[in-house]
Amino acid sequence: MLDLAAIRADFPLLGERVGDSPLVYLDSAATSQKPQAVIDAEVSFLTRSNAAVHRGAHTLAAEATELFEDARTAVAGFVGAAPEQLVWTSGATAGLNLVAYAIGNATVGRGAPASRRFALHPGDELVVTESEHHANLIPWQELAARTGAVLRHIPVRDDGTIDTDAAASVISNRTRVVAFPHVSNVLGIVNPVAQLVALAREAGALTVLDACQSAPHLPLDLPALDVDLAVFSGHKMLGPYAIGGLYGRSEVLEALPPFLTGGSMITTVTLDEASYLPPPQRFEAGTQPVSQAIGLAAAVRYLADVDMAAVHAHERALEARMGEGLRSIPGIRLLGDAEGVERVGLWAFDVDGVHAHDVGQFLDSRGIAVRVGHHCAQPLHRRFGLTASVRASAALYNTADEVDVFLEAVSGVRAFFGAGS
Amino acid sequence: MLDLAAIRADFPLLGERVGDSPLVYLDSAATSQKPQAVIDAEVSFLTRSNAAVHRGAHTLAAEATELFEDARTAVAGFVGAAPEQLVWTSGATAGLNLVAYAIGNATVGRGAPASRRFALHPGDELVVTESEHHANLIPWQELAARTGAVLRHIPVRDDGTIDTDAAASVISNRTRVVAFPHVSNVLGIVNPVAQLVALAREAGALTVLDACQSAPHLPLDLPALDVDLAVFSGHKMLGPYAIGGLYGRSEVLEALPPFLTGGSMITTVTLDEASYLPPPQRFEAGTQPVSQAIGLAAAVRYLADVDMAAVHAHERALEARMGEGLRSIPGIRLLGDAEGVERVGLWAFDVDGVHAHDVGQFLDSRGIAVRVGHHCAQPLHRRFGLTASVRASAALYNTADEVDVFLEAVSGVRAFFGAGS
Amino acid sequence: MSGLESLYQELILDHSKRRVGFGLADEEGRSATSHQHNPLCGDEITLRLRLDPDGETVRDVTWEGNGCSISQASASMMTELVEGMPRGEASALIDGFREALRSRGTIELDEDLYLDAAALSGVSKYVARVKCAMLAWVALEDDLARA
Amino acid sequence: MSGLESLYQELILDHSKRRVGFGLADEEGRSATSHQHNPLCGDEITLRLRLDPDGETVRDVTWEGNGCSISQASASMMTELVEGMPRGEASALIDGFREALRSRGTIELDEDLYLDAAALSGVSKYVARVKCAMLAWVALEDDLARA
Ligand SMILES: Cc1ncc(COP(=O)(O)O)c(C=O)c1O
Ligand SMILES: Cc1ncc(COP(=O)(O)O)c(C=O)c1O
Repeated sequence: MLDLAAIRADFPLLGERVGDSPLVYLDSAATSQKPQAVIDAEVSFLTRSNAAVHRGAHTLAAEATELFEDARTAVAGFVGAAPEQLVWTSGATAGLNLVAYAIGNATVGRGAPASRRFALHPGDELVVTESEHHANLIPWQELAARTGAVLRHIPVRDDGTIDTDAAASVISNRTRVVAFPHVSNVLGIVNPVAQLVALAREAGALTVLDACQSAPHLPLDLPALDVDLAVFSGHKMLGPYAIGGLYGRSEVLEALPPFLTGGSMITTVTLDEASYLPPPQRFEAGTQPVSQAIGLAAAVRYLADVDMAAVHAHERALEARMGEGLRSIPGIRLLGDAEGVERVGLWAFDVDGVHAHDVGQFLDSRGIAVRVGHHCAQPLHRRFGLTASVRASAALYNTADEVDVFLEAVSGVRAFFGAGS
Repeated sequence: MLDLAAIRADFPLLGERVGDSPLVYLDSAATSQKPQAVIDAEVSFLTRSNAAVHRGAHTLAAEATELFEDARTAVAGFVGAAPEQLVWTSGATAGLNLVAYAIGNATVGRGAPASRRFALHPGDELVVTESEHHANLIPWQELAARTGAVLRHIPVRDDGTIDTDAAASVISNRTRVVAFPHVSNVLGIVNPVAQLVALAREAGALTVLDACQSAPHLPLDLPALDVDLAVFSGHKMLGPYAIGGLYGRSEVLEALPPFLTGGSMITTVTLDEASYLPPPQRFEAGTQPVSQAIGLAAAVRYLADVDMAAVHAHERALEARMGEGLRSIPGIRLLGDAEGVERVGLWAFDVDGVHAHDVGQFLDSRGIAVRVGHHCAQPLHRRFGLTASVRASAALYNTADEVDVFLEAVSGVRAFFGAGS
Repeated sequence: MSGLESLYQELILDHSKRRVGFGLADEEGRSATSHQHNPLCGDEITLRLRLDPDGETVRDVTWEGNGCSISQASASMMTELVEGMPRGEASALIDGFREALRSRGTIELDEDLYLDAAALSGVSKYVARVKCAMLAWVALEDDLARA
Repeated sequence: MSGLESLYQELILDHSKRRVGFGLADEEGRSATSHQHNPLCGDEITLRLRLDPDGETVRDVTWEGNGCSISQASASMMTELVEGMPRGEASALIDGFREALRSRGTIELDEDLYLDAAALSGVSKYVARVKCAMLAWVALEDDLARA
């Protein structure tokens, strides 16, 4: 059991009011709130230790470098990885683009001889799922368009689960990459990673996991999941904006050509060519998000102190309460209401006869912050016959009472807008 | 005249000590220190207004979006631009990679029909200078390698000025891009932008300005400089890490294909393809550096309040004092000691018989933080027969007394290491 | 009147259901069609009209699309308002509407000029919803420019 | 002794000028050559040695390169130290050296074992300089692995 009063006291923003109502923040899948410890870690760095890392010889720079590399160890450890398996990025979107562009670069012959294994050839296929966030879809569309590879997708069943039967036929020996979300940001279902990884491995394809919506919500051990690459975003897991992580199996990172180029990722540079450092530095061109890395380290330490298994259990309880409540309100249709699956604490739904925007506005007038729209997952919404939905998403700091306030409000929506009357 | 006592009081870190000595921070060209106002702006956002921007309909999200877009207007205004001409990036390195990759994408047929003008063809040339920071060199090397274009360079004269005579013959009608620094981070000389732009225009080439070392130090009006594109980094101009700006002439940004792809930069997305928003959103995939944008806006407001002309005058006085002092110390060789040029407040130098690292260590023992090494400009160092130099770089918060402490220390270096004895 | 009720006035909820002009007329004989889309929420509208042979009077505005009640009501109110109106007057109303909607609650729409659509004044306090209310008006503006 | 003087002891400054073994011997008859480079500062060293015909004793270490006084002194001291030493013993010294240098001042090098190189203990407090002191030792380790 979490000590919610103590936890909530750590998050200054949760005490805000919206008009006359206390804020009920149910938009953590978009971005989470930050505990004071994260803010303090950044401020303390900026006011006491700030200096360029990996480049200076002076005392301040040496201290800053140490804090920065300690942060890497902490964040890598949080996802079960070794420090040299963690590349800093500006977020999950940047991480997925990094992988797609690096493969593109290998395809045109860049990188060391070991990079050849990533090169795409005519007829090669890239596979995603129908439930993708645009961040794990468009970079692959563009890679396909640049290289002539074919983009295919694994369909989602009516209940929101990934159609693993179809996956077995979509993934073939032409497949070179299988990219998929650990948890979709619309459906909340924990996808069957092991099954998809097994299919990809058999096909000899690279696996890329979008762990944006799992990293903040459940114990994560990326090496144990046996994926080749994975991404997550700091701002969704109590950390700062503008930082994220790309995890890679060492063997994969070592062979991957660079993406962004510039300072601090090179060994020798002439006017004509450059040679590159090993990972993770090879992928970290230019000044890094230093204070943000330190802030993210504080975030994962906070999460680990609370204990991720407890966080997951708490959020599951909230999710169950929310799902049950929503099912009992007439005119509500839940997206991805599969039975017997593991979930994180989010539900997206449609209100019969009331547009998602209006639902959101109605809830906002009661202080309840949810997200409305396509949540950067247009294909998935289209698959369910919608252009928009309402999404309520919880984090460790939400309470059962907040869920009840939310359910109470939702139950008044259709009457207010005169739907179904 | 700046009120230095008041300014210094705004920067908490400047009060730190290194061992027994007060810190003398002369490494602002690597990264600047941040005034309390910048830290406060970020903290206030995170503790009171934090929410996902451009995506939420709730009150908090609407407030956050407004603060975020106000920040864009402020930062764009600081460099003379309109808000829609400013793209957020994670820094200058990311901005330069954006441009190089977008041109690469145009070359393989991505983007709207208007993008074709950027496509590179066999025999096309890209031009940089010999004084480039690796961030404005390697992305062009890689673009050349990917597309078959040829990378050429404009040499630097012995006195550190760009050889504009040579430029006139290097830039030809085969030239498609001319990328150069407004101010080199090693030489400190303000380069003749108008002359280079005129040559590039005549050749029909795109101009890309690296304004990293000018934006923090002198009044900057990018449209008046008439460059097509320009980049700068927040952390070098009193702002947060992990944010920077890409300025573009509207016509150029509108025609440029996207680089990073993902959420918030699209109109319609199907599983097979996506259509893209106009600039600046087209180039801003995924969750943006929201609190950092707000912090950077606070930084440029701070700079504008102090007044950039006054900042420049102050730093010129420091630079002159430093240059004069260094010239009078036996065994010191200044890099880029051209006469009659405009400069920012930095000097890189070599100490005869003492390695740069040892000089840096010696200065550090007296609390003086300088940078030693190749400063991400290996080709330029090689051109001067060096592998490393010592660089002292000032910002608005440095004092003449600090320069004197620095000079006094430098004058003791060779004796300590027994050089020239 | 609470914030929510001032935003969603009876009149607005009513129009969002009545949807005057809903159902796109056949293209034949129409002067212009405009498709507008709000990429942030996926709302869209297609709006079609005819100008009198003299090219000066707005006739037979019809539309189709989906979106929130604000966007639907706004399209409905606007359709009712501009029927039979000289195009110059319609253009002036569009400008005034945009100005009021962007005013953050400082400009009220004149009921004598805007009829039912004046009820949309309250939207201007909700920055995130301004685009919803504007969608149909932007489509009309586009139609007038094309016609 | 100030921090600076404990880092740059007489012995170190002296070795950085004497540079024992400086000047790379001809490749002929040598067992191995290693080139090491510190990308952060551009320092580099090329170190060459010969093993006795039995392959067990280090002989004729020579080197070339440039770098700070710490790196030059370290190469010089090491060269002096390992001349004629059984390879196993040299390897053990390299391991001990690395451990001490990474100890942040908690492990002192034993003067009886490391001779002049023991003066480099102080470098371990300066994290940014540890690589400078290690460069030659890494080259030696590499040579021994290749030889
Ligand atoms: C002239 C110049 N260009 C580019 C850069 C790269 O900036 P950043 O590392 O912030 O991306 C720097 C700073 O390191 C610089 O001084
Ligand atoms: C599943 C998923 N993938 C990717 C992203 C993109 O993350 P970011 O916007 O932080 O780059 C998000 C969040 O928006 C997400 O929920």
